[in-house]
Amino acid sequence: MKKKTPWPYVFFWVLISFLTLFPIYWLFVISVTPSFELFSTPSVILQHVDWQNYTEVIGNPTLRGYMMNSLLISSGNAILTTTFGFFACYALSRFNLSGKESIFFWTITNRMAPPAVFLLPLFLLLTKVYRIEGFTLLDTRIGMILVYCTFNLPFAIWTLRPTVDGIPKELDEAAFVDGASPWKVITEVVFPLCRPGLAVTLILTWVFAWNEYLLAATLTNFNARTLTTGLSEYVTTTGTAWGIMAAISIFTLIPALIVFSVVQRHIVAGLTFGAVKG
Amino acid sequence: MKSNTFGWILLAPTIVVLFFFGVLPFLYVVYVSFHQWNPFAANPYMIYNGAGNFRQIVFDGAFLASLGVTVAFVFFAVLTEVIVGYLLAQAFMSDFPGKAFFRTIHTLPLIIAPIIVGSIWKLMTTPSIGIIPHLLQSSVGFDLNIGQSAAAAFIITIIMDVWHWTPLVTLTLIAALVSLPPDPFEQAQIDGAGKWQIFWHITLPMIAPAVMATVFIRLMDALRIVDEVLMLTGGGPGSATRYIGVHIFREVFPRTNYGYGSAISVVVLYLTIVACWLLYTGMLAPRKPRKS
Amino acid sequence: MASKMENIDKPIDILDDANAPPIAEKSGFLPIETNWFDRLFISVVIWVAMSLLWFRFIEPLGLSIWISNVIALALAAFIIAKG
Amino acid sequence: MNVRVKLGVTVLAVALMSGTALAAGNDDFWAKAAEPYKGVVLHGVTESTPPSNYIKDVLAPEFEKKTGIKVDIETTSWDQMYDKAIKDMEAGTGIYDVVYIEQDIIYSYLARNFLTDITKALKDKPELKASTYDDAKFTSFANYFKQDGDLYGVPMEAFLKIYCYRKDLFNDPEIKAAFKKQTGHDLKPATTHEEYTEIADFFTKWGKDHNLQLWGSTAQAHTGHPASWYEFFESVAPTFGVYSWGIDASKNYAATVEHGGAMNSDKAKAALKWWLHLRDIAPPESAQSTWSEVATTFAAGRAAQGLVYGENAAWIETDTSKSKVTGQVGFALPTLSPGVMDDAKSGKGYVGYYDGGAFGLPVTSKNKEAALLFLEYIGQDEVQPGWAVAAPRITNTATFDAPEVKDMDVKLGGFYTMLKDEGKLFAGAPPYPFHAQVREATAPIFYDILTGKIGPDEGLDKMAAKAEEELTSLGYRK
Repeated sequence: MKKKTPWPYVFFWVLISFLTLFPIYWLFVISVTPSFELFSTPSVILQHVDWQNYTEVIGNPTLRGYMMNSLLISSGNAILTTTFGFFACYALSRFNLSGKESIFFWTITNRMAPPAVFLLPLFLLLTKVYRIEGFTLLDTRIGMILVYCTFNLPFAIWTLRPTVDGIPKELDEAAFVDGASPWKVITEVVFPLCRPGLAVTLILTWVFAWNEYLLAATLTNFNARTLTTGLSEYVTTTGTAWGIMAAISIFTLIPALIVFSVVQRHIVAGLTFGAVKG
Repeated sequence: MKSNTFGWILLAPTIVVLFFFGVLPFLYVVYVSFHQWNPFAANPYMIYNGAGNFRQIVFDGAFLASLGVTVAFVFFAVLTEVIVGYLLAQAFMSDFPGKAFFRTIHTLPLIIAPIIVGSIWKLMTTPSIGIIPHLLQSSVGFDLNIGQSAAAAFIITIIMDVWHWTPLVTLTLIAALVSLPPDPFEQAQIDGAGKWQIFWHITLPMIAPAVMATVFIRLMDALRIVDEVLMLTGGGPGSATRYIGVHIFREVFPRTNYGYGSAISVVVLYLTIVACWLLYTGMLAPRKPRKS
Repeated sequence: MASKMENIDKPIDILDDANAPPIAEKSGFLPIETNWFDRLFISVVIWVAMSLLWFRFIEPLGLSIWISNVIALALAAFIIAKG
Repeated sequence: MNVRVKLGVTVLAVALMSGTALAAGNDDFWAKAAEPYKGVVLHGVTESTPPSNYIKDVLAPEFEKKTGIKVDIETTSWDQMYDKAIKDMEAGTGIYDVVYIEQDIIYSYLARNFLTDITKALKDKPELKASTYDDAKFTSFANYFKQDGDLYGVPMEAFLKIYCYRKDLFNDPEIKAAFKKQTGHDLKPATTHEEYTEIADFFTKWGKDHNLQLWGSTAQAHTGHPASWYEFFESVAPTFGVYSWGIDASKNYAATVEHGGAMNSDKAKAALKWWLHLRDIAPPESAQSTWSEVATTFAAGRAAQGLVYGENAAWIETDTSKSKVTGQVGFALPTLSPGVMDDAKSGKGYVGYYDGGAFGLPVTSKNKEAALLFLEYIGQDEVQPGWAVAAPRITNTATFDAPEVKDMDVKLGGFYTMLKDEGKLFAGAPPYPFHAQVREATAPIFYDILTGKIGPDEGLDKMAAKAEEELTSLGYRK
């Protein structure tokens, strides 16, 4: 495109970044301010910093447990949905399955359900139907991983389909001709080529699972509670502990931020991948 | 060479999981929607009610009003997100120092949980003590009160949603723009086409599928928005931001109106599916012959 | 990401090879090409829409919902057969 | 929060010292009675308020040490707590052995037979009865959890929603003089609604004139959260003589004046207009305030007086990490219309909301015996004083006389004395099994009144009609 001096762009982006970052900055301000000072004339500049909320959050073993659950559930769910989604997309792309467009659309509709009303049936299914003797899926990590599939699997399929479609079919055909098994074709030919797309899917499904609140709040009690449900403990009739909530939020940002910056490069690459092929 | 059986095997995990965690709950909701059921009514058990709930829904002013504000919310939020997202994606097309850094910053809102987004915006917009009303008051003398002004609350929820989700749109559109072949643009420039003409006749048609796909995902997610709004306004002032997700939440959680709430959900899901299906077949499917 | 639909048409072109066995698709009166499942889906959509509108506007006039159901069923039969 | 932890620790020490001394002879009982249930894990759900956190952090570990029964308490938000307990009991899954019952939901639970009759259960199993537990020791608040004389919940917190005012402002000579000059009488805590309004108007104007962040009254007037509905029907309307939300259970649950109810009576309309005026002169955040924001507003020194939930009144008065007005809060009875005090004394009416909760035992529980032991444990007199200091709440009559509670009472400016002496004038929510349902049905209209979309008179008429409609469709109103 046109060669111009880059500085207007930099200026523009500094401005946009300011707008993007301001609420996050404000989250930080909340986390280091006593609540009664939040209820006074606000000031953009931080007056003084009080780390008490952070020390409390760090010193709280329950929250560490929640953090662990969040990490395991969202990672497990991201891997599961991406894998299943990848298989499904491959099947939709390479096989002539009857009604596959209908199946494709039908899988997507799973994401459209308003969550509040599905909590009751999910609760009943998890406690009464999907059980082996005394073991039920309620309040287990595996249960949450499976439940999150309802909104993440459609997303994974929606995202991965163009990527898989974008891998030239000739490549697998050639492999078949060489006598490779279908399984080998998937894992050794198609999979490596899809890697950027898979990375994007992995990361976004991870983020969706990491951020989910309503389902986790209802379907976990003690063992599988996630950080977002931990937050709700601080909204009470005797006062909302904004500071603690904000401090926890800052903590929830950290793992997400690390994961995001590491794969940032892949995201755009992954998104771009399929399109470039076309 | 390869059998369809293998294809079905690959699809099976998806179908099984979605059947047990998506379809079965849905069927249960449909079943409940034909019943009158409130565990704290004089008769706390499920009473078969035929289509009674649906008869009630079509005259239910609160529900229809909620549907109306939801549609308005989704329309403005998604429209703004797509426009802003496109402009930002376009701005990422040039090379400039620190591009990757800015891109990372721009994606940050995505990774904040909706419930936290709601909390932040609540504290930023609380009348008189939030930073936004304060700045507006001291700079232009405008009194922003999302507890009193329906319009203000509505707009703030849209701004919040735009802040939260535009990065997703930007990312997808960057991908689309990067993949555009250079030839048509060069040709057009040689022909002396203006910027606007190039956008309208070349860029837009080429990125249209990407835009539609983004709209599709945003539409689905915006229609079921709950956490943020519940935290920010609780659906108020009045019913100004009582979007359908919030409405259903209030109907089935505190009011324990399971039967009627299920019926509303079924209608909402129906409308969502139809809207998305029309969008999908209308915009995407005709571009290729359908096979099955 | 979502936007991947941008190239959904292109890759499909790749699919358009000899491998795809030609499935007999009759073209009905619907503006898009459909299989029986699509037509069933369309019928259900129409049936629900009709019922809801009927509840709102026609039932208060005294006409039973069964009339709507019969019409919808007839329509469905027609769509599935001829769509 | 931090103070809670600190308090928790000191209190733990106190509780261990006094508690162990008092209950030393009793340890044998707990160990013996719990013998068959050793290793059982009890699950409880509650809201994460200071009293609940004290159970979680102090009482449950103590209990485990003595009995070998582990108690896991899940703390969550108000909405979630109800939803989870109800889903569990409704579906009969038996996840929870102990559920928090707020005073206003107990009737719904009783109507569904969700709860175990604790009195009867202990009678049937005398080997589980602790000599230190006696349900006669509870304050009159326990009556809300009784049906036919049997107890269904062990009270664990109880508060009054009271009139708080700023002693520093009310005693400021300059302000006093200005008030006298403007109104012609002395500035003192109000006893009538007119006085209250006068003071509120004065302070809002004073704040404006002196460019202070100060207003004359609080208002819990959120336009999208039931907190505003509660403030009006539980704390404002009764002081005007409209009791039990204006719904008359004896007249086929009538709400409209036409059918014999009082929800849209002239008194209710007067109350609403009085309150709306206060809302208008309250700090602007009131339109977004639930109970917790009202407390924070008051703690931030932004209001000269207001109705504040008792559970917050205590930390506002004592906790310097959360409040700017510690030591400056005066407590008084809510302002009343003529005749209301007589009604309250005769038991016909009440002057405000007696809020609180208890721990109940769901019938679906799979560990009823162990849960009973735990409920007895938290109901004993011995554990109360430490608990009352850590999380100001009193449920046993003996607690008032404990030395540490008396000290605390002085620090709280006589809050406990008030609870003890005036508690009987307050009342909990009316005994309706349709609590949340009627609230949710009418709340949207109430929010419309608050935003001015509909007038107060017309709005109350609509609400009363809507309440009757909801009661009819629920099947209570025939």
